[in-house]
Amino acid sequence: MRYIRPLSIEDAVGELAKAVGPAAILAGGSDLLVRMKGGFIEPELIVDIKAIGGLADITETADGFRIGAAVPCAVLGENKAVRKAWPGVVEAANLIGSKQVQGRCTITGNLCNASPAADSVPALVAAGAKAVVAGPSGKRTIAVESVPTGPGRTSLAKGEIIEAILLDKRPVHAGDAYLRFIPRTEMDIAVVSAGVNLTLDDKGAIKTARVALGAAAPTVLLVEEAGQVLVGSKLDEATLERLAKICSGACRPIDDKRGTIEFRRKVAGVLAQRAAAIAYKRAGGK
Amino acid sequence: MAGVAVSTTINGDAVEYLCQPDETLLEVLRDRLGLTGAKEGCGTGDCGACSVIVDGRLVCSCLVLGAEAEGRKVETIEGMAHGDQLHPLQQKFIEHAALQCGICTPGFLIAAKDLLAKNPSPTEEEIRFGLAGNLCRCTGYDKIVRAVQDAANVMKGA
Amino acid sequence: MNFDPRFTGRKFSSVGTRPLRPDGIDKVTGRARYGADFNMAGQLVGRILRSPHAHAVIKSIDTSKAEKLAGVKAVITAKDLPDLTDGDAAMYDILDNSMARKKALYDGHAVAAVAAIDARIARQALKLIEVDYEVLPHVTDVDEAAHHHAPLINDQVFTEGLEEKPAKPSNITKRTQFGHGDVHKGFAEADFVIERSFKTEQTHQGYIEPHACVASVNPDGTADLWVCTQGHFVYRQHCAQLLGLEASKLRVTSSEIGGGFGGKTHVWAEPVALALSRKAGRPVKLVMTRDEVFRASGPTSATSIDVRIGAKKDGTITAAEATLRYSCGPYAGSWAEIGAMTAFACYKLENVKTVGFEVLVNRPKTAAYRAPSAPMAAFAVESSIDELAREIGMDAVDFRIKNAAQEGTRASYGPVYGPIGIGPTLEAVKKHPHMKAPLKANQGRGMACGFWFNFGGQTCVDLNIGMDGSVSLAVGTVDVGGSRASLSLVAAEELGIDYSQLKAIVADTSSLGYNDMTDGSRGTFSSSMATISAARNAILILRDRAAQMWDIPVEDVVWEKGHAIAKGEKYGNLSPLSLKDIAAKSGTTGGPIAGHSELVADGAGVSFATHICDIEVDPETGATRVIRYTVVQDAGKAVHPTYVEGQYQGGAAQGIGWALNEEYIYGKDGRLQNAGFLDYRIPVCSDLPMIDTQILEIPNPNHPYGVRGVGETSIVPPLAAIANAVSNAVGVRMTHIPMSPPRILAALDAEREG
Amino acid sequence: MVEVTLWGSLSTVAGGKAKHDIEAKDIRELFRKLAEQYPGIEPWIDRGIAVAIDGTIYRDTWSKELPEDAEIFLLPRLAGG
Repeated sequence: MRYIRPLSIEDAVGELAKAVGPAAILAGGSDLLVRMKGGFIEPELIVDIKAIGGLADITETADGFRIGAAVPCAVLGENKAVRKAWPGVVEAANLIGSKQVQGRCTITGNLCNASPAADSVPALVAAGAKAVVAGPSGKRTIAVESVPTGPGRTSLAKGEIIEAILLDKRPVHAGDAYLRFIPRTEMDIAVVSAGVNLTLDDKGAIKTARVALGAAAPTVLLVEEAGQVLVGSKLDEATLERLAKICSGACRPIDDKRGTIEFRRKVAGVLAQRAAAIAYKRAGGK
Repeated sequence: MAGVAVSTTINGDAVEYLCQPDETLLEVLRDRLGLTGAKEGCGTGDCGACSVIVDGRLVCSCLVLGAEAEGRKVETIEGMAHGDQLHPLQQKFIEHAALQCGICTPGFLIAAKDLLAKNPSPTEEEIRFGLAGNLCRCTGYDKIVRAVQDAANVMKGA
Repeated sequence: MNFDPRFTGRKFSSVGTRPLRPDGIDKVTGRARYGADFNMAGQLVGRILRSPHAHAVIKSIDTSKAEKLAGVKAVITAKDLPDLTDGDAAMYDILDNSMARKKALYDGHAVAAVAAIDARIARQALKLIEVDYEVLPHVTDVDEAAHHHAPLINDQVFTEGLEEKPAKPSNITKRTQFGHGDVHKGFAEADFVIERSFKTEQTHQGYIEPHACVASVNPDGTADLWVCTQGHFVYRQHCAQLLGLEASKLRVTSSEIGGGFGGKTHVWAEPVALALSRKAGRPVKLVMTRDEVFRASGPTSATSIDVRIGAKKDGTITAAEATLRYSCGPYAGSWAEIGAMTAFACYKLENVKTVGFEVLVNRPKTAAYRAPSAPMAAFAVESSIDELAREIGMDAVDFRIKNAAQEGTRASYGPVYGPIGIGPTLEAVKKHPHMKAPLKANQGRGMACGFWFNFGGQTCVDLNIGMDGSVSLAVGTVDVGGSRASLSLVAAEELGIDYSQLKAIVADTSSLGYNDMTDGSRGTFSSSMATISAARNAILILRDRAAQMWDIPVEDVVWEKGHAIAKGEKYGNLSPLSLKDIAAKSGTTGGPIAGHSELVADGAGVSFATHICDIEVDPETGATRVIRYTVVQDAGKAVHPTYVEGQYQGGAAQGIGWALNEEYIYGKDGRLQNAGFLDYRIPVCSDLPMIDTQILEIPNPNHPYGVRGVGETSIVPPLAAIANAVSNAVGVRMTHIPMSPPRILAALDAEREG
Repeated sequence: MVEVTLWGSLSTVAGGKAKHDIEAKDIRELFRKLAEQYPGIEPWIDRGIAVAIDGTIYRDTWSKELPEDAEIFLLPRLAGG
């Protein structure tokens, strides 16, 4: 087993590409070390990406924000500009684990761990976030929802690293929100969750909407129909009811130690309603 | 398996050690350096008993590799008191009986120290959510929350 | 020793105060040493290989590859722990649980172990051990296991306690029955009868410190064991018997214990560590992972309970009946028996009958968990009592007050009560401001009562007086939550000296006579009795030494407020001698001064509590939140009230966790799905409100200070108190614990759909 | 002579009778005489039986005297947490 701390993304990609045995990327380690402890993965190479220039930075660009892959969620939460523009994404990121885990975990890691219950992912998908992927054949930018392909599986090829997550600049009258259901008040994995991202027109009607559900299917679900039903509305009761129905219907959940199919279906709808109401209010809707 | 040579700072002292690439900081502290104040309650970041502060960030040392401590500043429970002067949190934990078995206490103290550093006047709710990453099975948390509240008051006055 | 344990009603100067605990600084600075904090020179790392099957015959184990791995110093299987139990069935079960002999009986059952120079090699070695299993059908549910078609876990088990020995083996090891009167007659007299069935899932004690020990066995048969335990003397007996060692040559030192709650009352991996050390010829440290703690230690019973209670219109209960089925894991136990004893203990009943069935399942061996078996029975009974009160149209508290047991009542488990606290706790609850606190929409208030026995048992204390007048107190009951502070207070009280003059320690097994373990709420009750006795013995010597110093008859010397006083006018010129004065001269008055005590602390009281809680339910998601919580409990005499409060609060919090979210979840394959703190959800800080406490003091007549045990009872009422609160908040009666959000939401939906 | 009451299950190995009159001065003698009369009780005594004398439970003090008019009740010896 080797532990390396490359200083450039090219070196990191090169090492990963030529690795013979299983290799693991280490940023926050809050998933990786747990999997190593449980004997689920025994990497021969651990590539610590935290020393790579720029990966620990949040930068505000003309197009929005670039959040480096090694930015801990606690640091993201302390960034006022991101918090103001994307409160739903930030609150989702800040729900991952405990304060202790917050000091380490990253949204990129959360995405690449490819758990259907990942907290930040539904919010990122609703936000239309993109991932910048560096690999042996150069860089590409992809929608975050195309990263996870199933529980624990991603579309990333050997040698590829996500180096940053991109969030768009916000228009006026925009808001997002994320809610999850957990049995306790902290420390749990989402039983089911919902992220909603809205923009409003000048009259307060919803102009665009994206709704994503977590822990409701093998990967995070972008429920396009749920977004469509919101467009044009001012979130009246009938719309909310339709939203819940669509979200519950879109779920393809399982029975497991965290919840039942019936529970997840029902609560997915409830959370979508509640998240939509918060996002609407944040966007300035009344 | 090649050992990793690490130079780091622990409780203000320069420390060097050699560790395995997959060895956690908790294992290094406990098994190599004899700093057994941080406890392993779960090894998966779910109990907070191994809490330490690395470069000003509260972390579970079971979720940090020993190799990652290179060039960092690590604070553990062993460095919390100043000489024979207990930290106000330590004093208040004893006064309020905020511990029964005491196994979670080092982790709680480190987490509470980090909480008060970032928020010197927390509400009860902020304390409760701020310490939610630390499990205690003995106290029901009541006396822990009171000890932190009292320590916060003392520290503000100081 | 002539020791009079009767309550004297004395006035206290130290007992009842709240000084700082003697082990506080060690525990806030990280210096206190727990099970895993100790190391020996040349120590190896021990690891255990565990069965991945719920039920399987172990056809063969090939350890040869593991033995050849460089760095491996010993590999053991059941062969290395031969059966020395000599017909002692309970010890055989402990042995088989430590290392499976013929069959693996649950997911996580130990089948082999290694000792290696480091953890990585030990882990690798486990992978090289080849176990050939023949997988058998399994059963994990208590009701399914009790069914006659269920896979048999042990074909030698024929239900005990039946009129005739059954013809066929069964998973039901024992039937027990308690009660008196005639329940048929009682139900015939009832105007209202409530009949309900309940289920509770299996929970774990959830101590934060995993089991850990360091074992060192020498070729001459002497050995040392450093271990976190609730009873190091008991561990010594167990290990000596299982390893064939002489008890007095095995020194067991109890480390600081990071929680036990009943889960550290018998050995698990300790015999394995000793056997590894014996084979390797080196010390072995064995620390369980959290996963192992959940899969292979601890848990309480899962239960299924039927309750029937009848009452007249005026609120008098005429009959009460319960059938209780408790899982024991794969070994016989007496868990339903305790449930059957405690179920109706709070009430004055003319006609009562309880029947318990002990049921084997392919789950870990059931261990005691704080007032073991009582919370589940109380959940069933106290939920039904609330329903009955509602049917009759009586207030829940008044209904209980009307039927509460009192001094002279025949307990449902048999004997007649002495002075007890159930009535006073109910009266205190009735008057408590909590009962008047406003409730909002979707919030409800519930209350419930709980009962638990207290234990006494064998106990030793040594009290040594230093030449400078300081006093050391060596006790043999492990300090699980501040007992060194309370026992120091008791010694200070008896000697009449200041608390700060004392230091209490927990002595190892070679330094003190045998002690039963810290269980059954006995730590402070028993060791305080022995401490009082030891102090009184020391005072006899102190008086004698003072008499020598004064050259007067010892009969003329009395002990008052920490001083020897010469009694009688003729001694008017003799100023009192302090303990310190006498100690300073001890070298020339007969040598060291000490007081010893070896006794059986019998006559423990019984303990009652009543809890109130307010719960808010989110009717759309089934989520619950505890808004307010109050514990009222009888302590007999609170020696250190702060730590008594701590016991009340801690028990309540564990009960809340059990009521709402904690449960063992097994898959269809019989494997445990949630062996970690992530998905075995114990309450976190933000889940709970402040937990208000009220200590009542109804003295135990059989303790000099009136002390009763306080450790366990507080876990008994919460399950029912919360179920009653949920019922009052949203109108659904939850009969399945934990009341997790999916269960509550399903119940609400069923109610809404009519 | 004292009157002793056995709990339900124990009475199944004592001729199905819950109440027994026994000439015994202390707990030790009581156990001995019960075992003489009902050999099936012996394993139960080995496993542990507690004796409630006027409501006070004795688990280990076999020298405890049994007053003539006392209420004596046998109980299983329990496990605690």
